[in-house]
Amino acid sequence: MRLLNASGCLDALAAPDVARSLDVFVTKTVTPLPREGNAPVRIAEVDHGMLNSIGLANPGIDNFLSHSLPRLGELGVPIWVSVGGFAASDYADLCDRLDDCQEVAAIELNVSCPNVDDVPASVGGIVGAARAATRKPIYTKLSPATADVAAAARAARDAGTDGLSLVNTILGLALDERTLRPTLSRGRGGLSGPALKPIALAAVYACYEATGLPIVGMGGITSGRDALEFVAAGASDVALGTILFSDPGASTRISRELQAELAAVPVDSPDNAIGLAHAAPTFAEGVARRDTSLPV
Amino acid sequence: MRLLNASGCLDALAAPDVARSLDVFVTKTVTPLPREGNAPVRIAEVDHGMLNSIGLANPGIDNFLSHSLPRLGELGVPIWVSVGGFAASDYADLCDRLDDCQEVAAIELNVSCPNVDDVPASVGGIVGAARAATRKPIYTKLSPATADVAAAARAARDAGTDGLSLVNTILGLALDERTLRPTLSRGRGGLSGPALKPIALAAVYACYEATGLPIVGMGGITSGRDALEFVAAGASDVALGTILFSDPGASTRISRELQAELAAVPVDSPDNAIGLAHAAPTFAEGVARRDTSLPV
Amino acid sequence: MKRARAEILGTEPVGPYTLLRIRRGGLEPGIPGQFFMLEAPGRQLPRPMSVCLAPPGELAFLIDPIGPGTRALAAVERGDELGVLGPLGNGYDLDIESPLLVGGGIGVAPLPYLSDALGHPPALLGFRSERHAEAARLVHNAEVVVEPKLVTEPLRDLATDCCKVLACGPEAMLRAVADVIPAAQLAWEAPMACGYGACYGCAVEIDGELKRLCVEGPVLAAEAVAA
Amino acid sequence: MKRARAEILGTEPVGPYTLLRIRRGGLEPGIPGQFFMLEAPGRQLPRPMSVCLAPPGELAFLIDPIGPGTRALAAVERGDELGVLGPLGNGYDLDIESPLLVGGGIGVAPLPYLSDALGHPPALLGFRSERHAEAARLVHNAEVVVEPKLVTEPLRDLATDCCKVLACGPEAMLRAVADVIPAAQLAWEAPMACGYGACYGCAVEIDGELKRLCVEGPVLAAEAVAA
Ligand SMILES: Cc1cc2nc3c(=O)[nH]c(=O)nc-3n(C[C@H](O)[C@H](O)[C@H](O)COP(=O)(O)OP(=O)(O)OC[C@H]3O[C@@H](n4cnc5c(N)ncnc54)[C@H](O)[C@@H]3O)c2cc1C
Ligand SMILES: Cc1cc2nc3c(=O)[nH]c(=O)nc-3n(C[C@H](O)[C@H](O)[C@H](O)COP(=O)(O)OP(=O)(O)OC[C@H]3O[C@@H](n4cnc5c(N)ncnc54)[C@H](O)[C@@H]3O)c2cc1C
Ligand SMILES: Cc1cc2nc3c(=O)[nH]c(=O)nc-3n(C[C@H](O)[C@H](O)[C@H](O)COP(=O)(O)O)c2cc1C
Ligand SMILES: Cc1cc2nc3c(=O)[nH]c(=O)nc-3n(C[C@H](O)[C@H](O)[C@H](O)COP(=O)(O)O)c2cc1C
Ligand code: FES
Ligand code: FES
Repeated sequence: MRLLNASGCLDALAAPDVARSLDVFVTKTVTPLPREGNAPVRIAEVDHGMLNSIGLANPGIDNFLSHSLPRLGELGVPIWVSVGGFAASDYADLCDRLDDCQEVAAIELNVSCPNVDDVPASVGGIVGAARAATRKPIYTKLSPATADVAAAARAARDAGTDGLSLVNTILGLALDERTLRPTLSRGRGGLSGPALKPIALAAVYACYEATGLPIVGMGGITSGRDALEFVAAGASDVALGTILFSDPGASTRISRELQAELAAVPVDSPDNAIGLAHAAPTFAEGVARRDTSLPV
Repeated sequence: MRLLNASGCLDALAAPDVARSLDVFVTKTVTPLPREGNAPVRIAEVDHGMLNSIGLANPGIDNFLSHSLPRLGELGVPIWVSVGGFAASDYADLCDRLDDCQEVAAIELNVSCPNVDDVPASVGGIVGAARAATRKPIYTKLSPATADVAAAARAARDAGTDGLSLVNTILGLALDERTLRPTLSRGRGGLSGPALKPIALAAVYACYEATGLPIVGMGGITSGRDALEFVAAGASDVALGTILFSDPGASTRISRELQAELAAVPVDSPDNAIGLAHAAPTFAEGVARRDTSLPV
Repeated sequence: MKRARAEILGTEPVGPYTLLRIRRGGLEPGIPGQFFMLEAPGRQLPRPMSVCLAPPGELAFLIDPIGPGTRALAAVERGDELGVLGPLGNGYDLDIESPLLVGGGIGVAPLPYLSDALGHPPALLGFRSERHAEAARLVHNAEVVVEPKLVTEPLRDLATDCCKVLACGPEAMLRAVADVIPAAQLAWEAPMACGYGACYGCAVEIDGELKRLCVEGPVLAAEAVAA
Repeated sequence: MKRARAEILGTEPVGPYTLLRIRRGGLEPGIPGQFFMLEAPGRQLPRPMSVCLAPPGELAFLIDPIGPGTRALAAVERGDELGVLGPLGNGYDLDIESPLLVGGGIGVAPLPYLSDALGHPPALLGFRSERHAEAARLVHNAEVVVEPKLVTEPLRDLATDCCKVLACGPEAMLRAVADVIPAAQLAWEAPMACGYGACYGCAVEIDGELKRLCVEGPVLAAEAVAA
């Protein structure tokens, strides 16, 4: 099990030490052209999480390749590049540009950003186009804002994705304490943090069952216990997002906490806990100590 | 603005006093045939809400009409009947059966229960069939688990719904503290409570903008401030769900708190706060006291 | 049912359990076997707890801290206030001759109040360990067995049809009691979100159908529950 | 930048504001105008706060309780611990002649530390009310104006190019200062989730492009900000 940052939640060049504390650094989503992102205000706190409407602010693939990537390569941490576009061909072009870069360990397809108006084409179409353009491992990042996330996961698998990143944010709204108008200039924004956790966990659980693909689990992880639950639900790796804003040292703390949690399960390594939530009842009952008294 | 219970969160026959504390009582969803619901365990607490996988346990329309409805009629509270099925024709039949019942003030179409396997047909098809079957006011209850809830709202409006109920639960997962297996027998269940609030608020905001229809807002409302935010986002009425489990007296408390909140806005009645979040900036700035120092 | 904010008069350890005492105020203690929903500080949902003791002006609950809710309840402090709702559900039928109380583990919780109501009839209590067995001191006239010994062994000899059994405990024990004494009254558990019939979360199979335990029970006739 | 859990040494009211003092421990106070991200107890995100004073072994922050985060910070108690991260961003350029400090409202926050660093140069402070003006006592050698009078009036006479202006305050004031003194150094605000360049939430228009205030600022040359 590896500990990653969630895309858009860490700039390795602004905070190299934080990036080095991770097993993999994932870039903010890179698009074909530079984007300033949405107008401020573009973050807001809510009671059990936060909203963002950054809108894929990024230098564009050209500047990324010429300026950012070489410096990222010097970090000594495997680099995953998150890419986003508005048509399958955008994704294909981006993957094609990245295919020869030896600094790039894998590509994450962000087909799920809630903060851009043009919704990208079908997941299958995008993944297929990307698959044809690169031999790098592809992780497809899905949105939980769908009636059947497992269907999207199957489409991605059938089109050739190597893994899934689950989940992206889901649209939420916050109103200003005094004006009652949306805090974010754009109105709605993507909800992340603890409020998202049960939804993310459900997506990981369903997609693991539906595809058996490797999954990077994320969504409201703040503790080793949270990380363990994502692994048990089916994640082979986990990513930290919002928690990094309040605790840049979260990865070290969470790995430590995870070890303690594993001892209690008891399982010797995180990898042996992958999919535990799907284990045969017999095993689980073995783990459970005391019989509850539900007459069923 | 009226205060309702959220469907499935109150049994007026088991707790008549609580029902009488509301402006409208909404029944648990009634289906064509009786349903036992899903096997226990079917509720679980999560950090900022709860999950349920009740699965539309209900006596079926025949028993409902013969036994429940007459007794509900004696409560002295307007009755909304929530109906659910698995095909447009089910909804049409249910609406047809209810059309002559003078105890029934309105019908809520639950097209969004996450706890039944057969997903109902298209929203437009269901609403159209229901519309043809009854002259009663129809409120269509939508799920937030979609990339574009406003599109579903438009479809419902175009098919003739009189209003919208927003939102139903969204699938979540909880793992048992010790066994790491799903707490619910069914695995995933519908997330409700505070964690759902920003998502619900966003759905109300988007659907108000898209349709201008009357909206019953719900999702994590626990205080008068929460109720005010739903109204500002565009709800003309609000419903209480999960909060009723821990506080059966919530409606009285929340109405009191709402009055205090209105005085602060300042707005004289809840109805004058409907859609305030969409008001022209000028107005909102008028409400805002102090200029912040964002250089944009 | 009545809802109140009740002052906490104190907590004391009883073996691994915690006895939580609150000011009764205007609350009725109800019939033994009935329960209250207690606010679990910091949690979303209240937790069902049987009335354990009802001395004048007080209500007491015996809590087994097994998870977030019960741990939060065991950690409350004297002087704090707690939202409570009750009494709820159906208690034991007390109109019986020569009762015998049977409890297992935290299932002992409703028995002290039940014993007082019945004039301290004989009781048979089973526990997982000597430490858990400390809770037996709350029940007059009790015979105690500790695992590996089970209450069902002495029960076989004692309770033919000489006496009426009123029991509370883990599922396995209740099922065993039901086998030996079909006429027993058994208090069951289920996860509960509301305790007053609103959520349908507490469904259990009763007389062959899923019904709400908080409405039909928690005390049920042994025959009512499928074997 | 360094992260630590710092002990709270105390809080005291300063007019409507709260002065929060923490143990410095291994933290660097940084350059005046730099800021720290302070954990806001019970909230999801930390809040950016300018270093107000840096006496030996301490760091002090002046807090205007305007919302959930600042209210939570103003309510912390002596002995509590707080997660803090910093110093962050770019402070004022101190290598200047005859400085003049200008502050408006809570914008006074960074000026006491800045004044100490510059040997107590003259300062011009504007406040909404006499009560808010109590904060002026934290800054040596300060002239105070209270609304309806605005700092920009005396500023016109005082600061031709006789002196270099270092300012902090609400947007309207900063823009007015920029008009009068294009060479001024201005400390701006933006909502910040991380404070160290990770979230891109603090974007403001700098030299015609949206850039991260926590990385490029918070202190910027007046020319850098679009009129
Ligand atoms: C009518 C009624 C009356 C009750 N009276 C009492 C009472 O007087 N005293 C009392 O202590 N409890 C009583 N209970 C049980 C009590 O309500 C539950 O134990 C409590 O709700 C659990 O909440 P929790 O958040 O602490 O644990 P949960 O999070 O609900 O469960 C925590 C963990 O404990 C495990 N678990 C579940 N049940 C048990 C168990 N029985 N033993 C060990 N682990 C278990 C679960 O697998 C889970 O991992 C009663 C229940 C009912 C329905
Ligand atoms: C680099 C930097 C340094 C800062 N230094 C300080 C400092 O030393 N002391 C200090 O008190 N603050 C300082 N601030 C501002 C402070 O960080 C914010 O006020 C704080 O984050 C607000 O959080 P909140 O949750 O309390 O309020 P929020 O929930 O963020 O806002 C609460 C309400 O206040 C309103 N609001 C927004 N800004 C203002 C305002 N300026 N006045 C009144 N209402 C407003 C909003 O409309 C909202 O309704 C600094 C900001 C930055 C970027
Ligand atoms: C400020 C911010 C910016 C984000 N930017 C991106 C992005 O550029 N691309 C992407 O795929 N996800 C982005 N996300 C989503 C996160 O990668 C992650 O999926 C989500 O935040 C859930 O994880 P968390 O709850 O741990 O934050 C962003 C999230 C936040 C909070
Ligand atoms: C236990 C439970 C049962 C529910 N049953 C129904 C139902 O039968 N029909 C329906 O439309 N919604 C049902 N819901 C959803 C609620 O009506 C409501 O949409 C949701 O809980 C969000 O509101 P809340 O956060 O205030 O609970 C149920 C919710 C809960 C918690
Ligand atoms: S606990 Fe809610 S219906 Fe029984
Ligand atoms: S506050 Fe996060 S990038 Fe500036």
